[in-house]
Amino acid sequence: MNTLRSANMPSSLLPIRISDLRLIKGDRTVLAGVNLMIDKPGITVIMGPNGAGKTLLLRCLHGLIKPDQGQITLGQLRVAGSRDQQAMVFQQPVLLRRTALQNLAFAAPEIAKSEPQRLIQALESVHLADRAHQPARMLSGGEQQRLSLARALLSEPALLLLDEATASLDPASVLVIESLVKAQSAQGTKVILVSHDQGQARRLADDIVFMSDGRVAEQSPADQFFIAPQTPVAKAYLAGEILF
Amino acid sequence: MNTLRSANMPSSLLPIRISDLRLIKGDRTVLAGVNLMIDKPGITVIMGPNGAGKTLLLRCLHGLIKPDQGQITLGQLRVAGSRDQQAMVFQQPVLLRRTALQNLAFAAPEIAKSEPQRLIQALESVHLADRAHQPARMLSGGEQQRLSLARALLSEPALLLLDEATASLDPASVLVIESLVKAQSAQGTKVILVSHDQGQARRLADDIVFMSDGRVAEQSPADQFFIAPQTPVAKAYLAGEILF
Amino acid sequence: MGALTEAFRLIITLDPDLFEILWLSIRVSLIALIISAVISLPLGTWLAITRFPGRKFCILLLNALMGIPPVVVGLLVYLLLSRSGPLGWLGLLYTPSAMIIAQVVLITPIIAALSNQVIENLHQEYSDTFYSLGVTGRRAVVAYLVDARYALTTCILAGFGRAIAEVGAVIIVGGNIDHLTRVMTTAIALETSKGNLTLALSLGTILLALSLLVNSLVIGVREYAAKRQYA
Amino acid sequence: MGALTEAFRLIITLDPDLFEILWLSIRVSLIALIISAVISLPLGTWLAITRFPGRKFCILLLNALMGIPPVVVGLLVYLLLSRSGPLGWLGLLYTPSAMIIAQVVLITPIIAALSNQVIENLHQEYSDTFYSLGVTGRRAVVAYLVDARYALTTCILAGFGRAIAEVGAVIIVGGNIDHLTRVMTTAIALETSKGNLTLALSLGTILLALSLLVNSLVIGVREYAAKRQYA
Amino acid sequence: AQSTTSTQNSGLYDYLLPMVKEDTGVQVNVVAVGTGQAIKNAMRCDGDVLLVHARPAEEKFVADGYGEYRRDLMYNDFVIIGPKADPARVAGAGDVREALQRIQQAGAKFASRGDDSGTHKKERSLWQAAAIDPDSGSGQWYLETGSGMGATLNTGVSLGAYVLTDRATWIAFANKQDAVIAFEGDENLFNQYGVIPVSADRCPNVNREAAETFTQWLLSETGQAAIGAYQVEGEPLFFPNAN
Ligand SMILES: Nc1ncnc2c1ncn2[C@@H]1O[C@H](COP(=O)(O)OP(=O)(O)OP(=O)(O)O)[C@@H](O)[C@H]1O
Ligand SMILES: Nc1ncnc2c1ncn2[C@@H]1O[C@H](COP(=O)(O)OP(=O)(O)OP(=O)(O)O)[C@@H](O)[C@H]1O
Ligand SMILES: [Mg+2]
Ligand SMILES: [Mg+2]
Repeated sequence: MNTLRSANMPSSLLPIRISDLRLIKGDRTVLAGVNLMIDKPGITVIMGPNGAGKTLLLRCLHGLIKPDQGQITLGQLRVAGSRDQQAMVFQQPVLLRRTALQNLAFAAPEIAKSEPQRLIQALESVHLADRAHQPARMLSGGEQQRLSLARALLSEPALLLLDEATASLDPASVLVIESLVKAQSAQGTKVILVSHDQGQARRLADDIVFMSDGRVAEQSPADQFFIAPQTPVAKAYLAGEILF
Repeated sequence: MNTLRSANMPSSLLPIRISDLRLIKGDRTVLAGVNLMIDKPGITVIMGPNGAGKTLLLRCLHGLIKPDQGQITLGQLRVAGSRDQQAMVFQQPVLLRRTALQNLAFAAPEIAKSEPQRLIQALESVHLADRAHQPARMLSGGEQQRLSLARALLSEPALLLLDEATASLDPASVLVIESLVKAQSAQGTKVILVSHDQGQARRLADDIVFMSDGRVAEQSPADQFFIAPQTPVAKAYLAGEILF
Repeated sequence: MGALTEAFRLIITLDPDLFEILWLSIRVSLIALIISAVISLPLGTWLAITRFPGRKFCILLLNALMGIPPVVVGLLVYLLLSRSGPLGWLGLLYTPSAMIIAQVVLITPIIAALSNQVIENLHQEYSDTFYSLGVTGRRAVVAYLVDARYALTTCILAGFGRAIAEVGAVIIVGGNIDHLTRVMTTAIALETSKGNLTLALSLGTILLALSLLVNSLVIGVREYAAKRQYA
Repeated sequence: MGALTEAFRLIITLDPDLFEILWLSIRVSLIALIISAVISLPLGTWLAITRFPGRKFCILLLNALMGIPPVVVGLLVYLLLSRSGPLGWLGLLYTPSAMIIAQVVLITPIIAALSNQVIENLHQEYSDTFYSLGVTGRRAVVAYLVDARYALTTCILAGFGRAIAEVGAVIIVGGNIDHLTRVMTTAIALETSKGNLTLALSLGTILLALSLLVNSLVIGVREYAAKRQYA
Repeated sequence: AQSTTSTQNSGLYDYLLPMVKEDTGVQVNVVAVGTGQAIKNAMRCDGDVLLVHARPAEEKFVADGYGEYRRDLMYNDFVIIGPKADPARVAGAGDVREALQRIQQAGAKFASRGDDSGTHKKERSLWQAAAIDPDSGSGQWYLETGSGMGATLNTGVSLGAYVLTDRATWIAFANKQDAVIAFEGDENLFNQYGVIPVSADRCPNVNREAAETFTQWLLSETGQAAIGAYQVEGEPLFFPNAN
């Protein structure tokens, strides 16, 4: 699908510039001026308390929500132009009312026609080959999440957005997914991943964006963030202290 | 609602006896003869790989699925008779199309009438008081999970079933929920909790049920399980080795 | 087109006969709609969420009754209300009440079958949670109706459309009697049988405008409420 | 009841006139239904998932057109097909084709409006995912239709019910000509006007039985497919 | 053919058309509507032969060039039916004018077709002759049903009202309940049917040959004899009088 990006080349959607992003829902300001600049390839992990605005920020990046104010550019492109080089895995996976395999075929009709074995490989990569012909909505929670990751990876995106993609996976699946994500990132895909799992963040993150209250509170390289978070909120968050 | 159980008394739904539970979906045997006996109060954590059958077992206990074979008794009761002494928090929370507060009021109409302030307290206990009048379906993923836990606790159940209830919570929320669950258990509620989070299992579990491939592979006291799991599958699971 | 001009002329001259007929049409159809909704919405919901032997057959019957010919409904109500019929002593035949009864019989299966389907979909999502919360019976029905309210308006509008457009049944039980039971549709049928096609069409245009008005109001209210709720 | 006995007698004696009329009813309504579904299902879906100025108005119009009186549809089609009308040269007036055209005009808004609502609900669930996967246009429409197939059957059955029960339009454009354009509903209307109420009712019963049969088939197929899918 | 409903409801066509087919090979399709609608449909060229009963309108139709010619075909007569109890004592009236006056004076109900049909026009002329303006009582005792003969009879019979109807429809009508013929026999109740082939000059699409064949068959001795021989429940319904 995407021929703009070749392996081991930095993602064509870099740098990602977000300036003064504001979003108001009803009478609440849910994104209160997000400023963010991501120019390095690799894996960026977004952390922050529930309701901080992580999902909303990801949705803005993906073009699902139009912010009330502010701008996002990815590489040379506005959000709208970058859509078919992106893929996203949602916090609650939505699968179509058909089998697991048909869900993949639906997402990538060209591949289904020209190289159907790639779909089987995709299922194997998330260890779902033996579920290929089961109705996707009857899969277990973790299986659904794995299937929707496989679906997202089919398009070989230049930017991959993951919203708590391993939240209900077993430890082995978590490791499988993490290695898939790492491999994808090594091929040049920029990955932005929302996670509450500090272990995961330590294992994967090249840099960390910490959000709180609809703002970016801190952006640091990963090693630095976990040793010495620069903001009190991040410190409290890592310690599991109440932030509400 | 439930007056059968007074504080600090062991749950009236103990012991829980499950014998030879079988469930077939299509041509797959998804529960392949589950035998389990839970007679101690406290918190039982069910662990096991994705698709092991944890959710299905919980649903059988709650009476949502009729098994094809086998029996479940809770205390003196069959599943059907125990329904209004149970509460369950689902893996994917389903909230009604109304505000957070109205969702609680709907679940406990008597309380809403006689002691409306208890609903507010329930929201406060999961740190959602300031979201009381927001449409529940517009809450963030973690907020929805917290709300559905608050809803389940309103009925002061004798048996509380939690299916990955903290999967997408931030660390602080996880601690809040864990202390709520512990407090509830201390009051005599039997808690059965499905989790992939080993840290959580260590913090909460009195005993562990390990499931794999539609069967109970191991049931051990928690301290023993983490130090010396008795089955190779459990050992591999804890090590994050692939089990598929 | 001549029909539009004529329709316009009738309206701006405030033709009293026209307004009498229009008003009767609205009154009869709205009352029938309200009665029918009160019966059919809970019925359709209840059939979607309870399980008992024969339930499938009831739903099947409702679906089939969507295709009951108005003339047949008219005849049944006629036989019921005729002087020699079981309810003849009420003296309702050839009154607006008879027309309301016929319309209720006609549109109740429609609203029930359509709302059944709407609620069935919602039930797939809610059933586990409702079971867990012990919500059954009346409380469940009400909750489903409230949560599906936006989708249900389309079912109700379908019922209204059928009622306001209906002629076969109301002409039999109402008799299309001038100044008494003549409504828009029977007036259109009459003008057609007189060969006054332009007048018939212009009345049709007015009826359609009325339908558009009612629909705008309902959909407007729905949109407004939805906006307020999810602002 | 006399009507039931009479209906039974007509059926077991295999009355050839009855079967001719029945067969025409089925043929006309089914063909109309198929044509209408091919138009209205994609239309309703497309209106549910695209956003353009005037979209709300289109949906409003479809809803309002559910209430278009059959007589008006009949008149419009009549004027179109009449020998002096724009399509007069086709010579379709007073043929089954004319009846099919009238029924298509009548039920297309119904199926479109109802399916629009069904798809609207599914769209709330799927839209983000489809956006993310870059699924738009024809592919999206087809996917929605496939995934909502069970719920859509009810919309289609509502359309069928309206078509098979319809009399006002087909009598104008078909003319109720014996052995040519007489269908069940026009036959019922004729017998009613002759005062043969029992015969009219028995014909109505047969029509209802037919409706029940078609509904059973459709719902049976749906249940069977659903079972196979989620076995 | 475009025809009035009364002839269809009486069953005449079911009886005649197979004979027409046999004698001439012409397949006739009947569209039965009110006289007014039949004439207007024919003016729009929908129909090849017009068979109605409203003489002035028919003559105007021909004079305006829509019809080739008009011929008398047959006649029957009108009767006033009413409840057996005859609350207005119509049965004893000397002529139809008196009968109508009695109905109005007794405050009895009268169901009118109110649809500009031949029967309706006839009825209006009778009211005029009786010097009564029934419109002032419209909706109270004078009930305009705006429907065909059969539907009006259904309504009238159920309401215990008086109705002016052609005898043919009444004899064939199956839902009589307790109604009977209350008044008959006045020569003012004579009802003439005419037949008109639609003009081929006006309407090039007209099936001229078949129309002519059908019309001539109706007017022929065979046709006239067949009309005269048609009976329902032992009573002749139409009296041929082709000129
Ligand atoms: N459509 C909406 N209408 C109103 N409020 C909304 C809407 N969508 C999101 N919100 C609010 O915006 C805030 C941020 O939501 P978001 O989903 O981005 O949180 P998050 O950081 O992803 O949290 P979590 O870790 O729980 O997933 C939440 O408080 C939520 O209630
Ligand atoms: N209705 C169904 N039809 C067919 N298969 C089903 C159905 N429900 C569950 N399954 C299958 O049963 C197996 C067990 O499902 P279950 O949801 O209990 O897993 P789980 O242990 O909860 O996994 P997870 O940790 O991913 O939530 C899965 O492989 C799933 O695909
Ligand atoms: Mg989120
Ligand atoms: Mg599970």
